[in-house]
Amino acid sequence: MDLITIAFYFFAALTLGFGAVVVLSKNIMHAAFSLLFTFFGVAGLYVLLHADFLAITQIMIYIGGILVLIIFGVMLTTRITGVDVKSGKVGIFQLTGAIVLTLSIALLLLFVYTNTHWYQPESIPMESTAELIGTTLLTRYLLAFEAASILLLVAIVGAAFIARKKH
Amino acid sequence: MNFPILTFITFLPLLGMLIVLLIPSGKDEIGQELSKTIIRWVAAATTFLQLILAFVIYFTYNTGLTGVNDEKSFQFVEKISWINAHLPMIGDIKIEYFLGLDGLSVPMVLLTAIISFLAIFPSFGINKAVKGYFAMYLLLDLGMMGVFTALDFFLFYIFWELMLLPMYFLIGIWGGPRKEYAAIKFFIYTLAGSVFMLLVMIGLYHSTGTFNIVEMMNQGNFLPDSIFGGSGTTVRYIAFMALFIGFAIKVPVFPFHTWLPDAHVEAPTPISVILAGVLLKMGAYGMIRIAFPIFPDAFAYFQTLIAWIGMISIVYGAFCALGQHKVGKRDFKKLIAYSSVSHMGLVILGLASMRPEGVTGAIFQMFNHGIITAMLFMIVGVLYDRSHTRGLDDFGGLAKKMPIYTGIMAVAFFAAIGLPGMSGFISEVLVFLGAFKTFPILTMVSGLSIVLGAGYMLWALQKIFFGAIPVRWQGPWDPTGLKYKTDDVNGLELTALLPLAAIVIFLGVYPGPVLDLMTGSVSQLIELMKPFIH
Amino acid sequence: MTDISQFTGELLKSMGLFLPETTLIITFLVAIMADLISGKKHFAGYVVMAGLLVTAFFLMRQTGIESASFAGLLVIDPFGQFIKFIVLITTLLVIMFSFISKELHHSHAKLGEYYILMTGMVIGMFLLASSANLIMIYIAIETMSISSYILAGYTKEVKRSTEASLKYVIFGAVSSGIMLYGMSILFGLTGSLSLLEINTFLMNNSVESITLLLSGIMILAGFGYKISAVPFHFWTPDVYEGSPITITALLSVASKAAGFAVILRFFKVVFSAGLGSENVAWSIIGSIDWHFVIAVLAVLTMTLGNLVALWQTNMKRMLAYSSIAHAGYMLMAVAVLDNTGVAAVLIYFFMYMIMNLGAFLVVQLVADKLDSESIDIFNGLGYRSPLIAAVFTLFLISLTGLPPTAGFIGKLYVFSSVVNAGYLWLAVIGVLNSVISLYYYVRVIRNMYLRDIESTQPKLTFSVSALALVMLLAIPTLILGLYFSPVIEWANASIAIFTGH
Amino acid sequence: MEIGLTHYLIVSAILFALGLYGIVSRKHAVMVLMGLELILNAANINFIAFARYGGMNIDGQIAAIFVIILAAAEAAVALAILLNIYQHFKHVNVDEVKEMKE
Amino acid sequence: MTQEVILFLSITVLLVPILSFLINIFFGDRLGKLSGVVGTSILAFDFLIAATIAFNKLVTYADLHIIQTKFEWFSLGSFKVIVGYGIDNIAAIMLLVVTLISFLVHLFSTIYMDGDRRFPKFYAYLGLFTFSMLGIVIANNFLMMYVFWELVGISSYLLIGFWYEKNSASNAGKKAFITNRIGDLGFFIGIMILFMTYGSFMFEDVFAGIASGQMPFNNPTMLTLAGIGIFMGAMGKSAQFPLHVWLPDAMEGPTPVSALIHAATMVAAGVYLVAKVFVMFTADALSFIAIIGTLTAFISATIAITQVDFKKVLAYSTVSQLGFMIMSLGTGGYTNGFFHLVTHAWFKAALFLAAGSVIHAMHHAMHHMHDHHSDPQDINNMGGLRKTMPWTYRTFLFVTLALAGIPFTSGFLSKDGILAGTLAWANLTGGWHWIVPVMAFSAAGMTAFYMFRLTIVAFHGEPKTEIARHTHENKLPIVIPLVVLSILSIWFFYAPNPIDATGGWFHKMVVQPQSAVPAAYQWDFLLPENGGHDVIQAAGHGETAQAGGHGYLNKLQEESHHFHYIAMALSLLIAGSGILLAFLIYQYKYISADKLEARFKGLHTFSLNKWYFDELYNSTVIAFMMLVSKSLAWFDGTVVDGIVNLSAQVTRFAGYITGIFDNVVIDGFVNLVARVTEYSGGQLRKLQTGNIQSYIVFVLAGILLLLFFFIL
Repeated sequence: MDLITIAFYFFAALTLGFGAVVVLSKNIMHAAFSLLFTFFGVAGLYVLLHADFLAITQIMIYIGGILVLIIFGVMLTTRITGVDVKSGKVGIFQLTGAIVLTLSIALLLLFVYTNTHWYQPESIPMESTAELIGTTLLTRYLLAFEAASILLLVAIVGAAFIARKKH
Repeated sequence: MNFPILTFITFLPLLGMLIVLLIPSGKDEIGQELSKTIIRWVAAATTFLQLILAFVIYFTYNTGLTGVNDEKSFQFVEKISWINAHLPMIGDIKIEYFLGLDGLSVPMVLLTAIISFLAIFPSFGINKAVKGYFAMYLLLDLGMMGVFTALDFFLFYIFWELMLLPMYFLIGIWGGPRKEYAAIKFFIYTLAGSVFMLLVMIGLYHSTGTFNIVEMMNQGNFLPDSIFGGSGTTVRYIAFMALFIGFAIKVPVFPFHTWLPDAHVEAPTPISVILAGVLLKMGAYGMIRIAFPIFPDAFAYFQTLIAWIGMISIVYGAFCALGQHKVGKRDFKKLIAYSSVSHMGLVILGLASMRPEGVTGAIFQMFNHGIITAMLFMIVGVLYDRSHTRGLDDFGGLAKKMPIYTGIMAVAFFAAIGLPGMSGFISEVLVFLGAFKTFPILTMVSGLSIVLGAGYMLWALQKIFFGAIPVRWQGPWDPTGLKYKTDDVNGLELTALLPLAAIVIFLGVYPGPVLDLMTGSVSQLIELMKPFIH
Repeated sequence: MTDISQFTGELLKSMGLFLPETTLIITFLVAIMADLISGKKHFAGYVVMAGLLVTAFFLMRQTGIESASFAGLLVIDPFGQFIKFIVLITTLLVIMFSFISKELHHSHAKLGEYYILMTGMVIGMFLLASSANLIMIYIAIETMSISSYILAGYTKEVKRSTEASLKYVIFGAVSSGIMLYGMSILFGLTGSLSLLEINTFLMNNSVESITLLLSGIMILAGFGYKISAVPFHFWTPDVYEGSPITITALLSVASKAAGFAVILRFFKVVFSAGLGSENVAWSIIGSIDWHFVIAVLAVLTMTLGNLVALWQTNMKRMLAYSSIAHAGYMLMAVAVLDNTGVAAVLIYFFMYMIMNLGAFLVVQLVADKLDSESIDIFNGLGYRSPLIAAVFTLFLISLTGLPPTAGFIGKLYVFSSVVNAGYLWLAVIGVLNSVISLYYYVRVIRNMYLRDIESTQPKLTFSVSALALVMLLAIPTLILGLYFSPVIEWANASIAIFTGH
Repeated sequence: MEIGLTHYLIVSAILFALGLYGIVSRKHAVMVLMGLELILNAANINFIAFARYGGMNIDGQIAAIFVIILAAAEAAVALAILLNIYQHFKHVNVDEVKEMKE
Repeated sequence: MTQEVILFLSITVLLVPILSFLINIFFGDRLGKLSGVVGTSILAFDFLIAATIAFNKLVTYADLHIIQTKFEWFSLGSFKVIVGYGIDNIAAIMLLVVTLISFLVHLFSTIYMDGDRRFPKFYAYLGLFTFSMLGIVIANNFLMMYVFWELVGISSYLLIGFWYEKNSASNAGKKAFITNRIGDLGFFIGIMILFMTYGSFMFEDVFAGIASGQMPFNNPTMLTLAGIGIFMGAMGKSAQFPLHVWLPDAMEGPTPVSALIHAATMVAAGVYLVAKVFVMFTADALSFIAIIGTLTAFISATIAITQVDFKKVLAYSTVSQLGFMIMSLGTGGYTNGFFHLVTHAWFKAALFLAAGSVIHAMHHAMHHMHDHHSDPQDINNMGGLRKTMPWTYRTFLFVTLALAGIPFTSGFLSKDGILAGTLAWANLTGGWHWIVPVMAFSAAGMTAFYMFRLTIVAFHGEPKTEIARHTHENKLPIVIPLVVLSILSIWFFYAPNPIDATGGWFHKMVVQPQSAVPAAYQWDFLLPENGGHDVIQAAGHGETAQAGGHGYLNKLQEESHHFHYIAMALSLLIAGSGILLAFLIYQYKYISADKLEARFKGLHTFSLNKWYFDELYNSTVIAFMMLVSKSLAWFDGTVVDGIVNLSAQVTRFAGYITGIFDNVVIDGFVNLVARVTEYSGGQLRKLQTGNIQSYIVFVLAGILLLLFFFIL
């Protein structure tokens, strides 16, 4: 098997494995850290899909930003002193419902994915996409770009307001 | 007729209502008393003006013109385009403010004016939230008058629903012990019926492009592939049934009548008078104005069913009235309510026969029943004001104590039995003669109601007026501390009762004045229906 | 690479069309500055109001324009303009409500962030109303949602409010997550993000209907969450009850309007093979009968909304379910998927906006005065403050859809479009639902008038501005019930949804 | 055999299912957020996979970028609200936060 | 006097009594005693007008069948309701009868009703009654006949229930009115059938229509049914067999009322109606009428034998005599039937007035004796009144003879004619029809027996009680009517020959009209004798009718002439034995009444309790009506409304299990749908658990369901 398939299976295993850990582990801290490796796995997949710029942004923002935020969230909302760092499971009824539902959705998606022929015209992969992304971002998707900036501003103002202690 | 008399007669109560609302309720005791009397007299004046207009209409109405399905021969027509937007995308909308009268609606307008004016007098007895009462009273009057004068289905529907809310308040606030139940029951029943009417209205609008009832009547205006186009299709039958049920709930007919006894028992006297006097007629009027002429093929298809429903209502109502003295607390109003079900069943039978005498008899019966039942309820009101009970067992031997009252009561009771010399007799005879040709057996069975009617009316008469006076009312002071004023009918009540008695007797002897009004339109209606009836 | 000069020319044209949104962004920024410098509680509010009025002015000048902008990301058309006007009017009114809301005064010294976030939300709604690109829709929904998550939890010290915002954030995030996944599948199927291109792709080559259905339903989940259609409505009662009443009003009208706008645009542009916008009926491509899907949603929404509303004792929760029911009525008109349906939705929305805001305002005023939101506080209101009671009766009657009121005209048009399209069974269910709805609306009227008649409790008096605001909403409810042709003509003019051909 | 589009789709489907399960089955609010991030990542994989195999158009990647941005904003706001809940309820167990119900 | 004047007079004769009604109603209190005088004088004036009309009709216009006019009451556009009034021979005679008896009763009541608190009201109601009775007499169409039919019913209701303090009086009034109403229902159905086929109410149009062979629903049995329907009206009013129960109870009313209404006029209206529309009855209808008449005559005669109440005996005798008249009409004896009506009117009125004077005397005696509890009407308290009330006794005796059918009295002429007629009829029809004459003769015998039983017990022998001893003759206004009426019962007024009435003016005037029914459906013996000179007086076209001479109209008359003497002998024999039996038992007490009673114990109690008719009706028809109405009222009260309450209980039970209700204030919600919606709303709200994760589970489930729903 050539290098690419090995890399694919490695990164896929990485993401799915640690994704399962995130979801199933009792301890919230273990979940948070395993999330790190999941994001790495995903970044790897991006590289295989010739989305190199994406992989970097994934690492920078997801791991650098969101993961840190989540870890902060975990630490702030669980009493360090208290032993109970673990996060208990939800009631049985809900659990079984959840399992059944997620399995059926997964199967459905697999079934759908496997036998729809997707829009796959022939095209040769390009080396670096960064330059292309940059230009399209500022030309065709300019408005989306600006809207995203407004969204971020709103998020900052809102988050700051909510998190601020009463003055 | 350049002076828009119909707009005046319909929207006069609105003006009255605004005046009533603007009258400040007094601060102190005398102030409040003063404002109450002013409100009462404003309401009386408005309805009196309305009565004068009604008489002007009556005298200037030309009985020659027919008017049921050709617009030119309607009278007092006022037609202004109200909403007329040409909308390229969704198809233009044409709603007209279209009022007009013909033989079918003139007697009803007259009846409404008379009843709403005379019902003001028993309303003087109300002194709880008087301003609210008379505001709602006049709003109800607006709704009723509008229904009878509107010829545009959209306008008809607005007036039809408009009278629901005031009626809910009038029963709900000033009613008897179970008033809330009766009020909400009335509201839900009528709304459920009228909501299907809305769908049919929309369907008709889409198939003819207009809300004008008169234009809907001739098949020519139906667009070729429209929902209600053609004749005899199941969709038309469903539409007719929806309309019929919507109106039947108001009449009320057998299966949908359970709201009437509750509404009557709980409503204050003047409201029972209006409810029985006018509101029940709106159902029957709706049928002859909208349901039958627009779907004549469906009418022909369901004709026997309608006759059966009429017959069942007549006999069922009579038996229930008769049974009143065995079941329940023998409430006098409940007895009259069931007799109304029976009398209105007669109207349905008359309409189902679709013969000249039958339909004229039915409309005349609507007019007479309005007058007679209004009188009956006022009589109950007079008793109720004095003794605060309506149970039949609480009275007896009143003939000795209240002779004039007994005289008037006799006229009302005998008219209700359909005694010759009173108007009830003529409409009953006409309906039976008309219905006999098309439904001989049904009419014979319905004839039973003449005997049963005599049964329960005379029983009630005897319970209250003859026999010995119960101990309770013997002395001037009855032991329960309730001063039972047995003084005879006072001036106010007389001014309400005497005109009604006079109308009943006059029309009994010579029914010409009211009958001539409707004959032209009835023959036109029958001409319209004849090709469909085999 | 697109040629830079040709791009700049096109950019300038787009910027010209983007004027209303630009003014909004400027107000957003100015409001932040204003809040920093000024000490007064409502200063930011006035700034935002001014900004909104200017936006309205620019929006007015855009009537009749139908064109894409920003390389197909946004579409400026009369339909979008109508929705934007509704959003503007609602926000202006809600800001006025907030000026007189006691609930907000208790919570904070300055309401700066409140108004800023509201502007953010309006920007989001404006973008959503006219976006024609999957990602643009996602961004617009996210902007709107994030600002409304925070606004829902604005009165931080109230436990209910924070709980509301938590539920709202989780439910919202999950729904938009699912929507995004659906979008990704649709992107996979058609290879493009812009609705117009997806449409052309679907027209030319056939696609597995199951996958299209799966992606369509997942996207519909996202939109359904926004207009709180059943089964995506679960957040509505808790959030409406928890968040401050002014925000509930905003959510129940403005965000719903944007939601309906995106649904209609999505189905019209993506699925209909209609050439232009002149022929009335849209012929739906692909084998999926979307009429029936939306009709089922409509029936579920109407029926559940009305049935559960029967049981409510809290006024805000009852109005929450009533707004779900009204969403159901409008979905009926959407299910018809043709021009009359769109017109019916627009007309119904305009009437719904007036009567719903009116109802919320009265509840706000009474709740502020009597410090409780239960239905029983309305006992004897008819005699304690006749004007407010009369006006509230008018709003309730209009919500039921009885004739002389605006609500009736809305319902008339919805039923008319449904009957005209031949869905009699749907019309019958709708009609029965409005009879059920009568019961819980009249129950409030009953409390006001039939209970505690000529009550001895003290008379309630309200400030002049409050009364003026109430009358501002009451008069159109009655007038539009009788003379409603201006609204219809405006709605008819704004049927045109730009389909790029 | 050669890695094709479906492989990536399968990975994204599984990740999506895991994310959903994470949200629904865990009590701790942060756990829900993690589940949410997984779902968004799944969507991103989809976008980029389709971009690569669907004629190498760049739109997919741009969409992914925007998704990442928005995920960040959302996480920030969600955590802020979580803190607020923590101050009130002294815990963040989602299934115990139900003051308001029928 | 021209026809127009007669018509004008007949309208005035109708309206004059209404004048008395109005005066006494409105100004009664002020008039007080005077209202009696006013009433009587108005009636006197009315009698004079009636006399002139009758005289002119019977003399100058004897040959003209009917003087009549018609006018439009109201029009229904395409169709006009035509009514009118007319005088023919029998109307003229009836005018005389009604106005004279009414006048005499008015005179009688000035004394009898003296002192009653509502004296003016009594005269008002009498005026109303006379007005409605005259309306029936001069009506020449079915509608007007029906209108006055009901007005007579209501005035009899008012008069019977005059002393409404007594519950029994108002019950009797109600019973009378409802029984009449049942009859009127049949009458109205008959009218409807005729109106539907012939399109007019006027007698002449209907009869012309029948003559032209047009049948209702074009089958002849329907014409018979119409005939029977019309006859039902007569049965109601004239208290024929099934509907006779109200007449004995009507004795609750004051005696002058009984005299006027329940002896002479109102009850005769039924017979008059049958006479008036005689031409439309088919053969079957006639035989139905005959049977009903015979049954009534026989049954009420048996009941009259055992009655103890003075007025009850007379009441049952009236029912029996009415049975005779109906039987006579049924058996084709048109003239004899009507003749008996007229003669019966005089002597029955006299009998009742005599009863009134006896009761009045007993009242005074009781007042005198301060004994207020014994019954003034019970004949066992009387006896020996012959000496104390000579004039009443003499008139009473003479009219009893007339009633019993003793020669030299008008009763003999008319009853004999009827009996001969029945014999002839039975002979012509044969077979089981012989029952009719047998019953007729035995009824005649019983009449003689119970009348003389009454006279002996009441007048002869020694006064049985103190009260009887203290009775004394009444003042003139009571005695004069008695004398006048008894004079009118002498045979001389009707026919010169005391034995055979056919020669008298009465038979010449009242000639049997030719039936309009097509020959196929008529009795053949009623068909005109084509041999004899054509004496047919075609109905309704007003041709001249030749004075009878001795030509017979039809075979029946010829036959009854043969049977005349046999019938006379037989009736004399039976009447004589009846009287003899009465004397034996009561006067000379050879056969003790009690032993007889004991032997025929069963029969006696059976007859005493009026053949248990009242109990029979109460237990069947009325009980059935009450049961139906009670169950329907219960059904309506509980079931139709109850669907709501019933289901409310069920759902409330289910509701409580699933959790505390919202305080649903209007609990009994109006209909099943409402309860179902409320119930299902309750279930749906449980979805709203408040837990965000369950929400998301539901969303996912929703999505999956939608998907599967549309995929499959």
